[in-house]
Amino acid sequence: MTDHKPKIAFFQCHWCLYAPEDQEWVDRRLPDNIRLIKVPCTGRIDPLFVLNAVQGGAEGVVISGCLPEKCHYKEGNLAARRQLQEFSSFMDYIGYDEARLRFVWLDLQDRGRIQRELADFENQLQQLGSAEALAARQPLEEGGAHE
Amino acid sequence: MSELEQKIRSEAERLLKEGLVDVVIAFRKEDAPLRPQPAFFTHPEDLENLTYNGLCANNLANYLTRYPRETRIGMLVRGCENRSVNALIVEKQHSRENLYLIGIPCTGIIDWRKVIALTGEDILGYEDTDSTLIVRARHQTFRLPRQELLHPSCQRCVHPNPLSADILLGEALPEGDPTLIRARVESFEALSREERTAFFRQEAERCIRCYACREACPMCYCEECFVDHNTPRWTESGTTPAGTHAWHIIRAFHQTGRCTSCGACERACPMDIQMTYLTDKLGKDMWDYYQFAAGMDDKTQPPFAAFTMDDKKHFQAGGKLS
Amino acid sequence: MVDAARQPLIEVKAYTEVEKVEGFVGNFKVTLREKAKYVRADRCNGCGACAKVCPIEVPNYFEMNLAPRKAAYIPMSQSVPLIYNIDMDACIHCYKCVEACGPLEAIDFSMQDKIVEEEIGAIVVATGFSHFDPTPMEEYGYNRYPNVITAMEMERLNNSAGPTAGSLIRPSDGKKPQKLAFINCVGSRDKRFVESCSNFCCMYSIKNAVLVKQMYPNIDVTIYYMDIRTPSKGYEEFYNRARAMGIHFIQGRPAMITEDSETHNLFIHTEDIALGKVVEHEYDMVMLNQAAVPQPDQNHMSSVLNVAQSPGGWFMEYHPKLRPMDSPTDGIFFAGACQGPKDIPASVAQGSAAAARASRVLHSKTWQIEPTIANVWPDRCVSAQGRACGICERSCPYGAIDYTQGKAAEVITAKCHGCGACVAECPHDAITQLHYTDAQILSQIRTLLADKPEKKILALRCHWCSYGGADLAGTSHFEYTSNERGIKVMCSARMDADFIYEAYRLGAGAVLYSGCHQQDCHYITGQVIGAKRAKRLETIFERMNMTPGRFRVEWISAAEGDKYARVLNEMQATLDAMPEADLLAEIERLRPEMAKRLSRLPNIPGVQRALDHTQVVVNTILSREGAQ
Amino acid sequence: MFKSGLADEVRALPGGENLEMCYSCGTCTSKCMIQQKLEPEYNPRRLLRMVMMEMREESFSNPTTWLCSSCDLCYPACPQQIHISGVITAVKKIAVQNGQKTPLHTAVVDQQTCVACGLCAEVCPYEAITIETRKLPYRGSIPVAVVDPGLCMACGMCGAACRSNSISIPADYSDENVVESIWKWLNPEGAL
Repeated sequence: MTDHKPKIAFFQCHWCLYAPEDQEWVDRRLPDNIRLIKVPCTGRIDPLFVLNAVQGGAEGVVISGCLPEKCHYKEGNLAARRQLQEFSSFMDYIGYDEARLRFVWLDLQDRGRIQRELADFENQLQQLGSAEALAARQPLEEGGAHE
Repeated sequence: MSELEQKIRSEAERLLKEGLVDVVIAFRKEDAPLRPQPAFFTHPEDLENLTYNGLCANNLANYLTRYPRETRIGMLVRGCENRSVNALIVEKQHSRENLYLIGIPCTGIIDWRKVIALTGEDILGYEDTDSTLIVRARHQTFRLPRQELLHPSCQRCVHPNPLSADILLGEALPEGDPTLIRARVESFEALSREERTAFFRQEAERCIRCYACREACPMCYCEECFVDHNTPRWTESGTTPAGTHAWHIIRAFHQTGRCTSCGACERACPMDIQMTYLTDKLGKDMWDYYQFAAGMDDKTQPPFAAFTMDDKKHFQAGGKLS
Repeated sequence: MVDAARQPLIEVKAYTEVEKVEGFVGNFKVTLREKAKYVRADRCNGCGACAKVCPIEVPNYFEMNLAPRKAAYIPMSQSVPLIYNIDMDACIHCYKCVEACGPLEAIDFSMQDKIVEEEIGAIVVATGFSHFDPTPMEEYGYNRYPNVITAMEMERLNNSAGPTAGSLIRPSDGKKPQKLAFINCVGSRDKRFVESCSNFCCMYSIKNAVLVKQMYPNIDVTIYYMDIRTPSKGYEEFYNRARAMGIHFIQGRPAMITEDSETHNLFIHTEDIALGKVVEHEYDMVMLNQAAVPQPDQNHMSSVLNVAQSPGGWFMEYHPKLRPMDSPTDGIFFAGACQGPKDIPASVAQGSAAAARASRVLHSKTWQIEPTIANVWPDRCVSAQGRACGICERSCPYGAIDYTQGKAAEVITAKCHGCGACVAECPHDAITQLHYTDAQILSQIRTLLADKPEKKILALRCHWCSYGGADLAGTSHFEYTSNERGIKVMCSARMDADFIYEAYRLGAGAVLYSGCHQQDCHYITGQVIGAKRAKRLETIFERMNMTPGRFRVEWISAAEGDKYARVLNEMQATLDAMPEADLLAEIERLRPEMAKRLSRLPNIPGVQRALDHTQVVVNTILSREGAQ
Repeated sequence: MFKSGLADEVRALPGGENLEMCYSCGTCTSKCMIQQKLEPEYNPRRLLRMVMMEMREESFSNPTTWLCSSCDLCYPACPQQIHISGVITAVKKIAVQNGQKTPLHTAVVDQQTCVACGLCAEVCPYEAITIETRKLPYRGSIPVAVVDPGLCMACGMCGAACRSNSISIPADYSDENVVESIWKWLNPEGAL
């Protein structure tokens, strides 16, 4: 195992963390290698968001949402589950390991679980090594041209 | 002129003369050999140019979205085209009442590239019969076995007959073998992760971003494609690896539950890039999880338009749901 | 209890189940199953030597499974009589206990359950209550979080004879809790589980809080409540004392408990109603004050004793205010929480009252009952002619009718309460009821509808509820139509279909069929019988195409005077909305139909004579000035 | 008899029937996510009380009326089995009828690129989207998706489902903002 801290894009549904401590930790004390991207609902996550994160260089993507039957927007996470699960299985089909996409469905009473999930996922990514299936996007220079 | 061609022509003539439709979408005789072209007949007298044979490669449903929804359209439909039309009706792109579908059981589309590979480019004429394609080249006449010349998508075709045509010209054909299309996906799935990545990269990175696949696809009718979007810029627009990867992934993914496996994208591709292995995988998933196949009727919404609590039965098994 | 057992006239039968109760007041025949204890009561001296040597340990139910007990055991240390018992489900037949018992030879593995029959004069039921299991309330995590306990578990943890010898510890790590919360109304006042208030839990949680606080003044105790209900002598003062001691009270029903998975501390999430803010507090241990629920075998007991159950499953009393300790069956009385949640003073009061009521039975040579009993005309009963019927027996809520095919049905007078269900149900008009005979009621109907019947609304009311409702409407000065004409019967079960046909035959404008709400029925299931018949009639009249609203079925309690007035006014409005010619035409159209259904009426003994006599009255009415 | 007031209006609407059954235990408020994470003033218990007390204007302008997303976490917990979101939806309906506007950034359709495939209308949990014919500059009279701001709760499902990126929610969670927040982290030097 290496000491490399993999970059993780962490999409969090606005509502899934019930305990104030957990939300506080996610908002302010996330390690540098994890980026929090808040969305109103997992149903808001366009597969293109995930692809952008992956091609931008994130080595793993975590999507945390409410339990399927307890969606804040009635059934947003059900739609997300269909679309994003199919997307991840499709990415796996073309060689991008679906172990790099993790869904965490949090119950109201899952106090302190998100920290464990993220640590576990980081561990998993370290074991997987670096991701090479997809080409990374090149940043634009000032003014919009490619380097 | 074949008997079938004659039937199509007289049906089209009847539709136009009786004023039942404003336009008939079909094929006309080619300017270049082996390449009959889509044509839009508005006057009965134009119909003498109408043609139909196994080399008519376009999916005519593609042109449905180019007309306003009020236009009454007569359209030549084969099995896949009929399913594409159904899928478009589900997506409210035209109403069924304004469509008159002239159905033809399809014996498969001949891949002109395969023909040219055997005959060379100097072709004077050809004749498409039941089992053979007779090609008259400058120096030689070729009698080619038809089945081997079919486009791969057509060799795997499951539903060659139109499902909801207003009139069916010719005898219905037996249904195809559904395991062929699955076998292709499964054999790709069976490859190692590295082999799959290598194949995908090899195919995608040849892309020249001409978007011929998009233009040929009946389901790609967006006013503005995500690749052309500026705010935000979803992906690189040049022929960089990252850009071509994103294009092929999302183009296919946007077809989930909508692609009817007609293969028009591959036939249109100037770089001969394989694409149906992507869309077929999505189609197979939709069937396995939701018993949904695109275009089988013009009412059922595709799986992404609905969702149930039971979905997890399919998904949580993978172990990545925690 | 020990005193009671010492009384020469009291026999305590422990470990005994009631299998069957037959007979009637003063003459019950009760079948008992004396379960085998495998220890002979006449030899055991309660020394406990058997339990000491017994190698088997099973969870102790009395200690809420917080401690073990042996397979040879007494249920609790204060058991009366003090006789050991061997749990055969757990016993491995090592016979160590036999050895330990030695010369007493009290242990007898050959014992078997004994069935005994006893002659009993009166029965007092005191089967108590049980506790709601909060496991289904996921939000509180009982059985999932180790430090969430129930009130009964708290009771044992806090008891000096309990499994911890009275030291309060929390289950997850055995440490003494520093912050303790009690949640009231767990399962009670909750339509999802137990709708009613469990009566004593407010006081109960205050008591527990006070006990804890007295023992460990440094513990922080908080009680979460929706309302504090302390409506008895000295209770409010006790509540005040608890507040003075520094016990916190937070008004607000906690929505959820979450747990820190490492420390097993609990977070209670609630809205503090007084602040209007959501607060979250951390506690070491949380006690859930569960609802009181009927015993799990209450349904079974209710069928054994033939007593009804109120909504919620408790045994139903004869009258909630006037006879709260009597069952509807004479000679059976209730004491304590089997009849509804009660605290100790109320249970003791009811127990004493029940004992006094029971002793009335025991001291009487004869027993007076209400005179409105049913009687069978044996010559009219088809069973006497050998036909199978038994409708009367099936309709009787009290099991007071003895039916054997081939013999005329017989009413066991001592069991009959006079609801009249059998009288109305008998298809051959072979049963009559004292004071409410068909002849009497039909004469009343005929008289009331003598003049301008199409303008009248005939109201059939049951004695206990809708008659009271009509009464209340009058005493409260609720205005309602003066065209109402009321007839009282004992129960809606007595409202024979013939009465209603006769009313319409005579040309009544409308008929009201009213009685108690189902749960209030004075005659156990009389209302159910009446309601079934009303439903049948509604269908019949619908098929006859009668204008809707001319026949109306309403359940009106004695407290619903306003409803009685409203219903009558609505019926009047229905009649007013109908052109008179239409109404008269409809009455004429339906008259032959009604008459057809009444063809057998004159054959009922006494009816023809009574109606002939009534005609005199009717003629008198009609000869008055202004009459038709 | 009382004059028919707000409470009666609410009770007359489907979902609002059980309004008066509330005995203010506060379970709904403490179970509510919105109260916890978005708006401390959010309080269904108090809104129900306000409606019962005929506080019309206060009820209409109360954040509770507008922010409830009908997630129904409170409903299974309510000991009186009041369908609280049903009551709030009824209040909201009356408020909309009285000309109140939602404070949410509701979904916006790009009418120039919308192809009216209807997927957004299918996935919308609030049935806030309909396909209607509109006369548009450059495109003539064609069907496009139309959002009812009185029903939309700004969850953004429509945006994720739309293939042509023609519908999205504005402000914080717009496509641009989400993607930019990914980019800024991945490549702080240049944009992607």
